[in-house]
Amino acid sequence: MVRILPQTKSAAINPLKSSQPLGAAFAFLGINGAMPVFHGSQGCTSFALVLLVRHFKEPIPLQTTAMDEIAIVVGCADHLEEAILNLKARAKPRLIGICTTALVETRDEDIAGDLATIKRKRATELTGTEVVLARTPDFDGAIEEGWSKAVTAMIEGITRSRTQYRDPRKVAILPGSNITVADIEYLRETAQSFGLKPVILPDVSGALDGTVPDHWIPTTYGGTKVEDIRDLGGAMQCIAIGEQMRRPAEALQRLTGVPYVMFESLTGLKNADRFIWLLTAMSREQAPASVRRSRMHLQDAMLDGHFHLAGKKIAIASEPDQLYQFAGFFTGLGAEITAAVTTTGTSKILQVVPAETVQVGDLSDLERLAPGADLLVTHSHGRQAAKRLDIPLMRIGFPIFDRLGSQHKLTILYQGTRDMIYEVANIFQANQHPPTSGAPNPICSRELQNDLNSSSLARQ
Amino acid sequence: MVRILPQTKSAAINPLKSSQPLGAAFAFLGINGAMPVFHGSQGCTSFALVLLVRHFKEPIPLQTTAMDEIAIVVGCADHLEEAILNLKARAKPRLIGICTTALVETRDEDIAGDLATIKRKRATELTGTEVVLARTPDFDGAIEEGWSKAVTAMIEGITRSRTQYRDPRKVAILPGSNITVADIEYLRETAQSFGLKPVILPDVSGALDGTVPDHWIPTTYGGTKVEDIRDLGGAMQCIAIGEQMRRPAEALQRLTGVPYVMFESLTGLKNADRFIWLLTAMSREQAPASVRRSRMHLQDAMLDGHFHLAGKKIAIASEPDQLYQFAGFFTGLGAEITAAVTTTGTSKILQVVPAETVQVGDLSDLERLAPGADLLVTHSHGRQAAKRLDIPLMRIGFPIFDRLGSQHKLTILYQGTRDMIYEVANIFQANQHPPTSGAPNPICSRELQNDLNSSSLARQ
Amino acid sequence: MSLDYENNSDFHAKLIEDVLSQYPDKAAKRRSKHLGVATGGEGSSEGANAVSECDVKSNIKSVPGVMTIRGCAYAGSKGVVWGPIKDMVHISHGPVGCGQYSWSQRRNYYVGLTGVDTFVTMQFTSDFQEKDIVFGGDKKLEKVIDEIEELFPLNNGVTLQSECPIGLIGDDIEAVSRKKAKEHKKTIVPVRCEGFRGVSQSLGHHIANDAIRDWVFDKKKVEFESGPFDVNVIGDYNIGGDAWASRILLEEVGLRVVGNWSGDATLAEVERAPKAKLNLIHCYRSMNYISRHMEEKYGIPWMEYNFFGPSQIEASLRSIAKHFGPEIEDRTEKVIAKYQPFVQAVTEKYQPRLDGKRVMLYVGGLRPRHVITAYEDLGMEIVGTGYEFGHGDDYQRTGHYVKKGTLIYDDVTGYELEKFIEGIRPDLVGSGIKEKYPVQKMGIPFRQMHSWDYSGPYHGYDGFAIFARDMDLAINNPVWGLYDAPWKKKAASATAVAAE
Amino acid sequence: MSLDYENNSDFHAKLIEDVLSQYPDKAAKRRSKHLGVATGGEGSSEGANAVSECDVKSNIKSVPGVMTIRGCAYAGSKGVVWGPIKDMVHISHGPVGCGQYSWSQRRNYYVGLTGVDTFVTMQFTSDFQEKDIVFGGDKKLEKVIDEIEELFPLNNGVTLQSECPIGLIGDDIEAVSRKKAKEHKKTIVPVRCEGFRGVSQSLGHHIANDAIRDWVFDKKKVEFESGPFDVNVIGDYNIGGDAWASRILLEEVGLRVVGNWSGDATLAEVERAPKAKLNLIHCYRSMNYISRHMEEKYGIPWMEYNFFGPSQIEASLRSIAKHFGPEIEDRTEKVIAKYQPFVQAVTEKYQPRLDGKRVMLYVGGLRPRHVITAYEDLGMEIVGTGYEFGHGDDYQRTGHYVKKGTLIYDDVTGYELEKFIEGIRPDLVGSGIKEKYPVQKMGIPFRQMHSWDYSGPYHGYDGFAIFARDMDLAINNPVWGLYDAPWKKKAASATAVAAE
Repeated sequence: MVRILPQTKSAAINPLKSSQPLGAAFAFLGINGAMPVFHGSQGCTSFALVLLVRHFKEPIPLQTTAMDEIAIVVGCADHLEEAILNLKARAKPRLIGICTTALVETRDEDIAGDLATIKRKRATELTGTEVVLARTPDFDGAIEEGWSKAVTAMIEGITRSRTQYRDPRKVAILPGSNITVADIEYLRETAQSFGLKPVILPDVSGALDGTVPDHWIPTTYGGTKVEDIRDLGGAMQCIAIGEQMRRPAEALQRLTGVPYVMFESLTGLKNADRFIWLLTAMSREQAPASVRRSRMHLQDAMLDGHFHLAGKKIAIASEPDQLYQFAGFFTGLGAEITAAVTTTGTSKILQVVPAETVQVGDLSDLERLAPGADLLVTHSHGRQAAKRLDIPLMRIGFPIFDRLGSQHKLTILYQGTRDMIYEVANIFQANQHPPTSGAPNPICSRELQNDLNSSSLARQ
Repeated sequence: MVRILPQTKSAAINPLKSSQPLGAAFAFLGINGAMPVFHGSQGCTSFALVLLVRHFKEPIPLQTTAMDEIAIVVGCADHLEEAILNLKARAKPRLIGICTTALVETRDEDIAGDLATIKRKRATELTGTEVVLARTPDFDGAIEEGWSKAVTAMIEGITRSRTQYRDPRKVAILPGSNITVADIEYLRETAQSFGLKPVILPDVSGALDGTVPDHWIPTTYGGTKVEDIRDLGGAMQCIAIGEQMRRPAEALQRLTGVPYVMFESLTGLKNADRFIWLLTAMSREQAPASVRRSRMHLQDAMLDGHFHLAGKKIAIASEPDQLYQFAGFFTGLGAEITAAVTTTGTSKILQVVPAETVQVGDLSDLERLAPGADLLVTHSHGRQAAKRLDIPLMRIGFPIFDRLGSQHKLTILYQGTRDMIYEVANIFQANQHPPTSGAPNPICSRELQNDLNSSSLARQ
Repeated sequence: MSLDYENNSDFHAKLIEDVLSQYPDKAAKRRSKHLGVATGGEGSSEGANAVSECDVKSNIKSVPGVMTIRGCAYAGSKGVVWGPIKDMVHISHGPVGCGQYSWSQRRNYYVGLTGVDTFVTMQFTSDFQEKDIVFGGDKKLEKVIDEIEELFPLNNGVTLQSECPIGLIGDDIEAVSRKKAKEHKKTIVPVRCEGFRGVSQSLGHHIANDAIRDWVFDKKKVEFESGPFDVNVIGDYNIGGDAWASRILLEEVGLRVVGNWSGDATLAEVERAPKAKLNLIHCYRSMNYISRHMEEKYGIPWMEYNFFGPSQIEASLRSIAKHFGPEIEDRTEKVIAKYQPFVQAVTEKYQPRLDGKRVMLYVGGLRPRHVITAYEDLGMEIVGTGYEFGHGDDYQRTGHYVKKGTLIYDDVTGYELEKFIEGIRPDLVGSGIKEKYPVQKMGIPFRQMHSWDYSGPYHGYDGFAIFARDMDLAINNPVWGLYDAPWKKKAASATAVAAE
Repeated sequence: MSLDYENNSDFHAKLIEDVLSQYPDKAAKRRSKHLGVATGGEGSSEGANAVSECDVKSNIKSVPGVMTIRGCAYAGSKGVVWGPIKDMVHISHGPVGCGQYSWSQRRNYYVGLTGVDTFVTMQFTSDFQEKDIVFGGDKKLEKVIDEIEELFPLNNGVTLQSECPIGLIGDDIEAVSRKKAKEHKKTIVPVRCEGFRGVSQSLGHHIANDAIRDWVFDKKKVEFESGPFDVNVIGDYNIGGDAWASRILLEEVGLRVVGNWSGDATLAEVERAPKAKLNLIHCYRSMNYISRHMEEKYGIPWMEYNFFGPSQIEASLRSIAKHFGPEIEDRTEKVIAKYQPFVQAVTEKYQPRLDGKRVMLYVGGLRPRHVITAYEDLGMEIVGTGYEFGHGDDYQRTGHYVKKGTLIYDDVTGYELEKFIEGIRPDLVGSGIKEKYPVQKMGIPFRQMHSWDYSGPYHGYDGFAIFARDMDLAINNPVWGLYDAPWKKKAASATAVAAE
């Protein structure tokens, strides 16, 4: 049973987490014709925008209510209204997604009330544009929570609640924030290959995939359509991917009665099998040849790769769902999680992370716990710890600003698991420590000695 | 205009090339139900087999005529016959591909005559099995030549020569040896997405792709069917990929009248565009959405990646077609080929390699020419030079035994070019040299000084 | 080596008109003040106000739902002025967001053992949670300072970079600073740079400057033996090693750089600054306040200089040398002469590849004007430039640099900038990461002029060579020639089959 | 610590029968001689011939179109015996194929500056072209030797590893060797190891041994002061550092290892070998010839030893010590005692995870027998074993190791081995890279027992710990539990929808 260790310091030193509103904005970026708006001072928006741009290497539409000292004295509602109207007039978005920041949440105003008033008062001007509010102060949660709240807000704010015709081939898929553009596309193709009609919410594979539009588009392009969010109740089944998506899946079920299945992770043979089995059952179709072949490819990659991963010591720092996803991937190939650090201790998924302990903390905790590991796994800010510890780094999560193509990496189902096995096995192959003439194999010996002396003997 | 420099030494030190019969065997591995046979002593087979296994990480069917001292005295024909009959009886292959080695070619026997005799004498026993001969002594050529000869031998030995009905949707694709399993699959899918029926010869995406058959199969499984080779004359068009494939394409044209188009390379936007344009023209279909989207992805990768590749100095050692393919890829993104080494000086493609000189030679030549480069590009045996020179190595070609998944790397058309841009850009990002306080930027300055002092000023 | 050219004023005026025509009247009126066309100050005649005709307004509030390119006061203090001081720990005080967003955005290089005596690329935050907002964060702040003192005993001080909530919840960070400074015998500097203050990062610079004045100067006895040729380099943040390149050059002419604010700087360098003989200001915008203060209080004169490109390097070196008299002037001439062949080689190599290429700039700080001549030294022409957060005095200074007809835009929106670029289709855009991807997707070469795209330095003679190479690599990359999809072309007739 | 178990003789006999039934009569008869079931020699009683009943024939010609697993004489000389001698350049003499195939296949570790004074992981070939075949290659060979002398002046000699064509074209490489040796004052050794000689790599070992005798021994004056406890380690190629692990152990008991043939060896170590007091033979198969010669000519006794696993380490150390008398014996007991806790800790950790696991081996050299006890020391059982290129004396030696009923297979084909594995479904197969992928695809854990899969060393006490860990990692990896595809399962009823 994993022990969740609370934060050890008051300070965060080299923080692991990013702010909650960024997670909400990220989710809104997965909606077609959307404009995420930070309700706060203009600096946050500018900063968050830069970080999103550095990660995705794409133009990112993100706006601000530009709160200033006067607004802080007299209240936020005017700035919110002005921002919404200006955006509507100029960009004509289908969706405006408001993400509150610490600034406005600190004032403790009735933002939901203000927004309701604005929507009532400006109903005519706002025709054709949904405005959705996610309460995401920076002083709570991280990306997962912001993403989850934004999706929940969209379902609660847009999806029609009345019962409707259920299309037996339509399936609602709610992926967590720990999913790449390539993952989304692969999910869609896989479901379609069974003859199913997937509606993926949010779908970041549109605007963030590196297409090159031929004219200036102020909002997102591509992604889930607002109408599809409205009609989610017509799905036969909802699939939630990641514990963070339980909340929106439950909201959908509450509103429309569409039942949901949870996948804590889609990575690894077992999880992929379960997913394929579900598609088989829903579609009453056999798995197509390409899926079967992918499974064989994964099996083969497991055979070729397990040898390189077996017994390796992995130190991961990531948000809870991604931590679970990757820890499961590694242990599924015989590696061991010797350090696990996460952002918040509240997610239920932490209870089943295959590690002895999960430390709530920051990258300085990772650096403290990682010595002796064979691989660090975290976002780009782990690179300095990796260098200091002389341990290779596998970049996952957000932000990844010093590598290209992170959004085009597949991490789920058969092919994604295969690709990751290759990636990791190749990292290990590139970082082998051959024995020396002085000691038989200093690496092995030292580690064996440690093993033999430590309580890990009793562990297994 | 590129200057081709002849070998500088009598010895080969850290040879770049592999033997010709291995190239022929590799081609035969792309035929369904095939059994390549080395006609020579059993040791070569065993060695070559191990190298193929280490590269593909797959079981490899490869057999031997097990020439011994006595056979060398009395002649090779008996061993050849015995091998063919034993193989036929036990493995029932659809194709036996004989690759001669230096041993039997040194004896200068009439091997073709012997084989004709065996086939005549044993016609009944050999029903249902094609036996094809590729003359591939180790003392000539390298993998490309062996591959090319084996494909030519198959066309000349199996393809029906009489004119036949031309299927307007059928296209014969002859890929060179510098193509991966993933490339083949992508080629096929792309052609199919235009409604075309591609016949790919050889097709290594079957037996060498890492599938896991559920029972013991002594020969290859998957790959081009012998019947499809027989019916190649029914294609409307042949597409040869790589200069090495001109010979088999011409053989096909001579036999059947099927015209061919040469693609020297399918890597890079321009080459991919030309290929897609050809499919469009042949199929009279528009490029499907997925192809258009891939092109946009590539454009975006070029935008994101050119910055990292621009001005980089690349040292490549590879066989001619692959050298051209990769040199074109790199210079197409603004990098410069500062060292190019190849296996044989005879290929016409060398004339258009975008480099000042191409050195015929070995990896010791690469090591001599590479200092100052930002990247080495060659097979796994370049790893020691890379370490000595402290220059990162990108592994291409054969053999790659110290990394997984090399066969599942895509290198052609839009997506393959994109993947390679990411790979290379990430290598450069992982190997940056920040400036120091002592000198502004020793790397840049030194290289600028070199540039400024050298004749490269006049070059551009 | 000034280049002679003129931009098309009428065309640029028309572009502005077109852009404004898309706005509602009120917004158009507001925005029209930020856009203009240069009248042409004819080189560097003192006082000429080249942009006066267009009357560009600047340093004005952004509009909700319209602007996003500017930063905030926190960005100006933490991200620019204080962040690069390497031996201090800079706490992003408040929730995790701001610090995480800005972490490692600027490549302020430094020498030191990170995590031991140096902390620039680390990120510290008090990571406010809801309870800290509700009950106040002073107690937590004390604990954070204590933890840092324990974990990083070699730190030479701490700064508190206030995030938005701090200004709302009534925390007394000044009191905490005084208390803990006394307790740990360290410099602790509270900076009231909450993001809602001011209209951009610019006020953050000012606040940060004031914090140096109020919390660092004259607080300790400074043991420092000053010399006749001591200078401070002020407002060089050592992006990509720029400050190092500048220092090398200044030392070559015989000066002693006793402080570099604040790239690769120590607290001691800040403390001893008042003992220098001259302040050399690189980024006027972010550091003019403290320079004026030093002039007033300690009588240290200041002058601006520009080390981008040989023309400006020579001019700057000569005017700096003039300040110190014949000895330095002699050495300066020798240094300039020494680098002549190098400059010539660079120019000879790159000018043929860059001549006549047209450039649009949009950057912060001093660069919208300072880099202009470096481009011109390579034969390139500046067709448009603008500041993210410039003030009137920035635009006045810009007049000395820009040619007649140059398009000027202040705090430009993504929409406006894109329209201008589309209209002008320059050969190169030099701006920031936010602009990079949209511009490139338009098929136009781009270089980051905030952070030199992982390259640099661009200062000094060596930097000029790197600058020239980088511009060449961007503009002359083959990817720009490859943009039409085959399904967009007419089918060629080779196989006599109609495509499409 | 010998494990007590018996394998199922009847079942294994039936397996052999099934396999043979698929062959034509003639082939079945030939192959039947290579397959058998052990009678069980009951431990290590001298002379017991445990495999006599099954009468396994070995060292017999392979059949065209049937066998491919064996190597050739060139492999035995270049790949095994000569290749690891680090300060000589070994020229693969002939076309490029052989040398390129075998390059870096064996992980013969060494200390030295590769390309300067050490050449093991480099690959040299005279790269014959057609004209060399037609006109002869002696002239080219001379040039190659001259080039090497020029490029690598610190080489201590050259060997010529003949590839097939050399034996056919009538080149006089011996004459070239003599001429060039004289000219360069270096040892040059021609080895007639053409691949068509013999039935496997085994003859290559013999030829290579003879070349040492004829071209190295007694050719130079050897300056070497020998001592009373000098031993040569013969036939340890330092795969994964094995020879280093052995040397450490031998030195701990008080011996001096004056030569290690040929892992990490210099030519000098080979030259001075005749001055040692005892030859310790690890790989009997590849080095017994030269050991017997040294015994005959120089009177140096030889003995085999086995450093795989604690039981054999102890037995071997004690019998080696016995040779040198009480002083060494005393030290040996102390060494054994010293490592007891370590052995116990390893066993306690791994035995519970490996107990009763059944292993099949198929390897070359000495390993089909030598590693058996190491497995048994961990509670594992050997159900089958065989040699790629063993001789009768190898199989006799094997009898001392295997238990009754163990399946024995000589020069087994892929088909036979696969059938045996399918029938037995052991928990682990230990064999070579060629077998690795088919076995793994059957869902059976695998370790390479030629090259330790990039791991090692496996010799000595430390090596035992690594060995135990590796076997555990292979057998207990979670991937083996995940093999059924969901479309092969009956649909579960959870959603009451029929799958398939």
